Amino acid sequence: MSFEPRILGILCNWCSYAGADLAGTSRIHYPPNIRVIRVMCSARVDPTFVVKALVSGADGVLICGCHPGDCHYSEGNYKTMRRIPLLKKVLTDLGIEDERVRLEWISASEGQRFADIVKDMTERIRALGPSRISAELDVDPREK
Amino acid sequence: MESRECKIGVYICNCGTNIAKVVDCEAVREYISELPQVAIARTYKYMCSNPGQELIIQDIKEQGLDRVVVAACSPRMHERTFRAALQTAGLNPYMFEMANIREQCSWVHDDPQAATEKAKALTQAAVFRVAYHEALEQMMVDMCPNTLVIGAGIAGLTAALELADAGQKVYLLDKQDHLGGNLARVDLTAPYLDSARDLLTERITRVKTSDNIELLLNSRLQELKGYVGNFSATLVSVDSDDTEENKAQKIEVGNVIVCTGYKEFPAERVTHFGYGKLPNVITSFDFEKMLRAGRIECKDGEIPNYVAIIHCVGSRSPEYHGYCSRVCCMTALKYVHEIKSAIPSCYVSDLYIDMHAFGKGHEDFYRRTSEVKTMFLMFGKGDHPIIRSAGPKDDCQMLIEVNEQLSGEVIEIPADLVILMVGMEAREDATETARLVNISQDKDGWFIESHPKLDPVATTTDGIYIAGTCVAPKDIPDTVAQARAAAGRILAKIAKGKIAVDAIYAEINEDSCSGCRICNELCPYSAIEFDDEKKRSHVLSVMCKACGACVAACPSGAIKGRHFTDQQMFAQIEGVLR
Amino acid sequence: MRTGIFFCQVEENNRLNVTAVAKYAANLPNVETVQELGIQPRLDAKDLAGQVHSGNLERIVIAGDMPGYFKPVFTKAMALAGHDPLEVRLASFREHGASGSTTLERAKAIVACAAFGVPFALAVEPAKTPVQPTTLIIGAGIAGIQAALEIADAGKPVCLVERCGTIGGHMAMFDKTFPTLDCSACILTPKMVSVAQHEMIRLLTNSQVIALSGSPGSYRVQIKCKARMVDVDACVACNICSEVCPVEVASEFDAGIARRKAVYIPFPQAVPNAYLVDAENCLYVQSAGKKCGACVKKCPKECIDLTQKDEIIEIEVGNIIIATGYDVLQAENIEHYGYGILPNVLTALEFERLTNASGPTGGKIVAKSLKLNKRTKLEEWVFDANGPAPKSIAIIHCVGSRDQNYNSYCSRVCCMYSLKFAHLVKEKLPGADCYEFYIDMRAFGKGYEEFFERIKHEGTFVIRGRTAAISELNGQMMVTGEDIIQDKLIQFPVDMVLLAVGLIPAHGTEELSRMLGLTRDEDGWFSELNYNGRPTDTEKGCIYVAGMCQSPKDIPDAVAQASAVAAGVLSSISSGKGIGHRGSVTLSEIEARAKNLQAK
Amino acid sequence: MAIRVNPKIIDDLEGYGAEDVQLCYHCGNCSAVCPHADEFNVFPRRPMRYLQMGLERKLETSLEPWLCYYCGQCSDQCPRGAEPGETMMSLRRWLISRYDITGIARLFFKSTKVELAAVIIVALLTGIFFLGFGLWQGDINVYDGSNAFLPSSFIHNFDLALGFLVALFIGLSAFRFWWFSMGGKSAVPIPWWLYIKKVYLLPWHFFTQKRFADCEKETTRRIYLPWLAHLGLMLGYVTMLFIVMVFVKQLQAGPEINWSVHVFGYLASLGLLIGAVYMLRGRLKKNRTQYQRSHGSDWIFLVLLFIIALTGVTQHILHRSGLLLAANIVYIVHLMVVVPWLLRMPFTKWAHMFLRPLGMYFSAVRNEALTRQRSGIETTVPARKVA
Repeated sequence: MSFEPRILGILCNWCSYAGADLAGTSRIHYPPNIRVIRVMCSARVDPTFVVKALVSGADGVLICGCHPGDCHYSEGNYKTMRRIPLLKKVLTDLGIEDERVRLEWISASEGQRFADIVKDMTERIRALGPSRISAELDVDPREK
Repeated sequence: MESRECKIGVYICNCGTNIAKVVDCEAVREYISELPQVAIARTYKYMCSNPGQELIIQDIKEQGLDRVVVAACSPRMHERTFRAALQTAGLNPYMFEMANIREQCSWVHDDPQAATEKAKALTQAAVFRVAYHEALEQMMVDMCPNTLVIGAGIAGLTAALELADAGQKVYLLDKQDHLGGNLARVDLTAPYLDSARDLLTERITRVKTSDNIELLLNSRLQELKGYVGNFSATLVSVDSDDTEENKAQKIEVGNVIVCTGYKEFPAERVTHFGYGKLPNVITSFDFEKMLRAGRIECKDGEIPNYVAIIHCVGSRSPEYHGYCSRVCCMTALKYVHEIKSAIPSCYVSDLYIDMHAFGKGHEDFYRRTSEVKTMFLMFGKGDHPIIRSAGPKDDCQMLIEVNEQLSGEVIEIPADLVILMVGMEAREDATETARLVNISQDKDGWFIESHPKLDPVATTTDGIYIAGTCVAPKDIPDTVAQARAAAGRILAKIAKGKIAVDAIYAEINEDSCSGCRICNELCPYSAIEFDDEKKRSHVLSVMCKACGACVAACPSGAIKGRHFTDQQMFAQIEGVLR
Repeated sequence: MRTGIFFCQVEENNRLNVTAVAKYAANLPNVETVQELGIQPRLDAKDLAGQVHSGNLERIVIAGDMPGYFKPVFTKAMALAGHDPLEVRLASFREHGASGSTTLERAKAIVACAAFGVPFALAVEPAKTPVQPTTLIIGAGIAGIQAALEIADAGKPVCLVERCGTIGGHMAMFDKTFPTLDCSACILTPKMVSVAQHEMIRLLTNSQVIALSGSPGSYRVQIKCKARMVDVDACVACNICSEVCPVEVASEFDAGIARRKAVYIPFPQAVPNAYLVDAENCLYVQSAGKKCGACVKKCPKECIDLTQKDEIIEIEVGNIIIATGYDVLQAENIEHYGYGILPNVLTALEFERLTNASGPTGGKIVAKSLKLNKRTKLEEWVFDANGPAPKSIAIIHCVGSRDQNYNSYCSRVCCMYSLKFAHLVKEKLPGADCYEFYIDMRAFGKGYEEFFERIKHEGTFVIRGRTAAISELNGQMMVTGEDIIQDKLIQFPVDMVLLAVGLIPAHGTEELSRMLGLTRDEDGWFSELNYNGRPTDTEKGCIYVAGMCQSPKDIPDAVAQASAVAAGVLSSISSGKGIGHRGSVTLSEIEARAKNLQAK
Repeated sequence: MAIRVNPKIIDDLEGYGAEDVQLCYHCGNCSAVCPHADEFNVFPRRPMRYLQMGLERKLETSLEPWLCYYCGQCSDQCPRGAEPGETMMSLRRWLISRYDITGIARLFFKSTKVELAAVIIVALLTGIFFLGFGLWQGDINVYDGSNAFLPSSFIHNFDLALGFLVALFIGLSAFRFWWFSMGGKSAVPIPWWLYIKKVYLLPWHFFTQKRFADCEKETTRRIYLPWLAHLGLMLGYVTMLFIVMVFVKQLQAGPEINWSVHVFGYLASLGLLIGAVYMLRGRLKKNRTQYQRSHGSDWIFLVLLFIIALTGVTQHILHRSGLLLAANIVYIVHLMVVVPWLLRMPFTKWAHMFLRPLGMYFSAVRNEALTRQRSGIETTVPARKVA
């Protein structure tokens, strides 16, 4: 069986989660490799969430928030914008590929964009292969 | 992860065939039912239907479930429905979690096996998460029905009257010794040339005779403490300084409306207009004075033959203010009519950049102005006309040189009197006001609304409202609408009597807090206060909007985002990836 | 005070017998002289000063539809005569609504108040009446939604009536909103959901108000709820019915650039989130049950009932808010822009849907291409996501606005949305040329001017000058216009033309105004009670106007008005007293009150 | 050097019929719809702008008013009712009075009453003169030959003298026209041979009025009637003028019909009558944009022309029918109209017959000069100009 990456999506409630819902109501198909959890604002995304995900077997983490300027909480996404690159820097230093963590802006009307991003990310991670962390820790949800 | 003692009921919706067509709901049920804390797992055709909800209620009552998971459509659609069902069954509504296996699973995937696996993971995540849910209660906070209105211009008067007419107590504060603000300096209003005086007199008479309005003239706000519903304001006389405690007056209010208005752009800043040097170059407010006195004349008492009006003085300019002041175009057109009425033989030229005649009746008014043969001249943005004194041979006092855009010629305009349409700018004390009531200003000094479109009169500080020209330049109808809107917001709150504080907010554990104050600056709602004595921060739950920015940022992990705790999130992550 | 009353008109007004008013005015106390000066009189300040002097007039009243036009000359005359120039009072028939059946009496009252030196609005306050707690809101666009939520959040019942199958109005159709470019759906849909879930809001979509009776504070309203034929509560919006429906018509929500079925949901996030049947196009309904009915059979929840009949309900309400919004001008009326003939001439709303991420092309900006319609076997111009991207786009402002041949007024939002279009074009098609043809760039709001500057920096050409014509030359569209600043006549090829069409009152506005007894201005928008002071009230007690239906305005202004109206409603409910019809106050009452106020 | 605006000009132009020009808010629609506006002559908006600002010098030098045949498309589409077509018409009136050195044109245009009074006085003087002259030297019952009441040789000489006078004033106006627009301080240096190269345009425009036909080009419905009527009227007039100036003897000789001359006379009369009736009817019914507003001078022009044609034809018929006394009386009436008509030629609307082709000729010369001057320079307009 070919490698099927597991990707965690952390989506903000107001724009991105609604955008993902729109992809659903518009029946826009994308790979099932993404699993989404919801936060109120992308600013709630604690770097430890990402680490936790990687340790728990995720091959990639996609964080989505409102477009800059659109934040429901005025400027939460600007904080995310600063925080995630820093995190990525640390992760790269730890040997985790840059592409495994991705930050995107998706509005409530961008169902197609969400699907496209998921497709693209799945392909990239598939090409990258399984995350070293999950391999080393030997976690696999399929074998419990 | 440690397991917690709980009895979770899981309900998987088929949504007709919407979910069941792709996701093997039965397989999901089987998988989930084996999880340790799951007491019961069922599938049903339509969970959102009444029988579906009844099923949950019955199970809670009969099986003693203490937590519920529904795997169905998007929580944005039915989370509220199921929470209500829990409440009906006597369970705290927050002991609930939804898994979105329709919009984000069955509708977007076509491989049944992969979709089923994903549905399992999503449902499992919800189960893991819900195990850590806590019963949350909505808090109700008392609210003082009194309102403080700062600024007694047309906005303040309107807001105060709206509240007072509804029977609420209002404190109307103004630094000046009279009511009316900037509008009191205006004679007629555009575009219908109605009397500004009548408009103000009506409001002022009603304000003065209202039993519910307490006027505080010659006074200013010295301090505002507290939070929405429970503010304590200290007011002092304008001429007292901060040390004179004895003159201070303390009032209790639930809400504050800031309508401090604008001040006119100081024309002397634009040197090439010669304002202050050339005697017959005046500002629009100087001209209003002439109009009220019935004396449109030059300094030497001569009746002007040529009047020139220059738009956008201080506005739409890279050097001064980039924004448009919104009312000057119409005011200028108003002046044209007024000049033509008083001095029919006078030639009026009007120098503009773009004619902003956008409101009701405005375009028609502009056309009327053309009918009386106004010479409209267009100059480019950033390309100012230059005024100089005329020579002895000229039949006029001044000459204005301008690169006219519609003809493409550099021309000279004769003028005996030049009116500068000075724009609006934020008051000097706006920064001080913003600091006192804890709201922010944009780069031009205007107060920032909570949301520029859908919440134009609220601010990010609960209980503080803004209206009129302190938010941005606007004309009278728009100001009046905003003032009433702000009053309406407050009336809605008063009608409820209490302020409901959402059960989801952030909390700081004082023991873990290091007092680093990182969170203080981060909060867009200024909901985090720092206690100087304890050297600890704490969240004013009333003001918190639960975005969680502080939770993620706290280096000591001292902040807990209720309903989005680290534990809950970790459990969910683990569940979704397992 | 010795008073002189002068009647002057700017334009002829045949509805009012000025002489009768003048006769009445002559009998008012302290009135020294009454003069009818006619239309556009030539007034000389010195002559008037002489009259002031000889009559020793201490106060002057100018009466007319727009007396302000003559005020400065009278003020000057007072000053010349050495009298108080502030004692020139205006008796404006237009401002205080002397029109309709009560014209004459109202005009007399207005003059009387001015002669007494009392603002008319103070003297005319109608008696307060007890108010029913429920509020009726007609129209569920952003203004209606905002007002509904605000009133409902205060715990007061609201009945929200909407003509379409969903709430949201025009704002739901937009992609981005100027100047912040935030996504329209992101900010609107949460509000729509709140409306649907609010326990104090009774939502009646697909419904229309058909009759009104009663008095302020206690109106009886008849509402026709058109048969939706789909059970709103049961429908799970699964789309199976729509898949089998054989009928295809232009989608209103997509401004006609995409097609929908006869059983449809206006858009995925519609509220209520349920399908509805368009009876006019449904084969089953039209054939009286002889044909089709496929959806009924297919619906897994059995919630479609094509035999459902319209229903008329009657409710009692205290206050009524009108928020019926606008329509756009029919662009095909303006021949020289070739709309309806040239395929790639689009109206603003069409482009709004084209560029919308949830639109037919998923937000891709493409030109129409010829496609074979399998059903009709004819080639049709349609938008196809794989269609050609336009290389140059012209945006024409003031289409049907500021033009006495169409609408003489400015539609207020077109400049800004046109600039927004330019931004979207530049964002999505970086290589494309974009031209804005404008007359005056009306960027007046907060952040608007800065937005204009930004668009210029993005490389959009702004050309002052209106395009006169769009033509086709060998299959290539050409725009012709004058570039006024450059002093050039220009004619160049473009692939797409966007018409910033002007706004007109929503259809049915006239009917509604008649039903409610409200006046409209000459352009058809609802008249407010007082332009400056009461921009959201009307002559009728407890009836308010909010948003576009009063005149064109942008979202923040519409929202502010909606909140303002909510304030009026809440104020009346919480004090238990609503304001009655202004027309119910008699002349003698006004006179008496004015006298009384003057004495104070 | 900045040009001084003159707010008073717009008041002055009002007398010439430019009543609504102040309403223009410069959307540029008119110039864009005008079939004759081109790269070098952007109008009607620009002349309207000069007029609003009172830039007299700019107006004096402009040729644009002469390029306009007043098809009315600009006025139809004007969003503000500023009547660009009427403004161009008024500018032509104003320009005629500017070119005229005597100041008579200005008097006439400003006051229809003055013009009418002048016409009546001249008509009466003419009547008295010819009646006295005829009675003194001939027999009122004789139409031609010796002892004729009004001998054709005398009329011929009289015509020539009158023609000379008219030509003198027209020539003066034409010279001033050239001086304002092409010579003098004109910014465009024009090589002399360009005048020769383009001279063919003078007769071309004069005799065909081709550009009037072009007016209709871009409208959906092509209607050439206004052009045909205008052309018919003008050709009839010119032919008649020519016959009267050169062949008056043959014209007056009779009673047999001299077809070689008379056939032209008949055709010309027909052209005049039909053209005049068409236009009078149009102005009365206001059935086209250009007939919406009629200046006093327009009425005098058409009515006099109609009377001239009518009396001319009547006189001819009477002469051929042998009613010689009546013919002579009508002849006097005819002359009473013709003389003031001819005398006022250089000072009224009539002058446009020469000035318009001249303007078009000048414009072509100037355009070519400008093209030569500009060639090789890239234009800075964002849009690509399509030839």
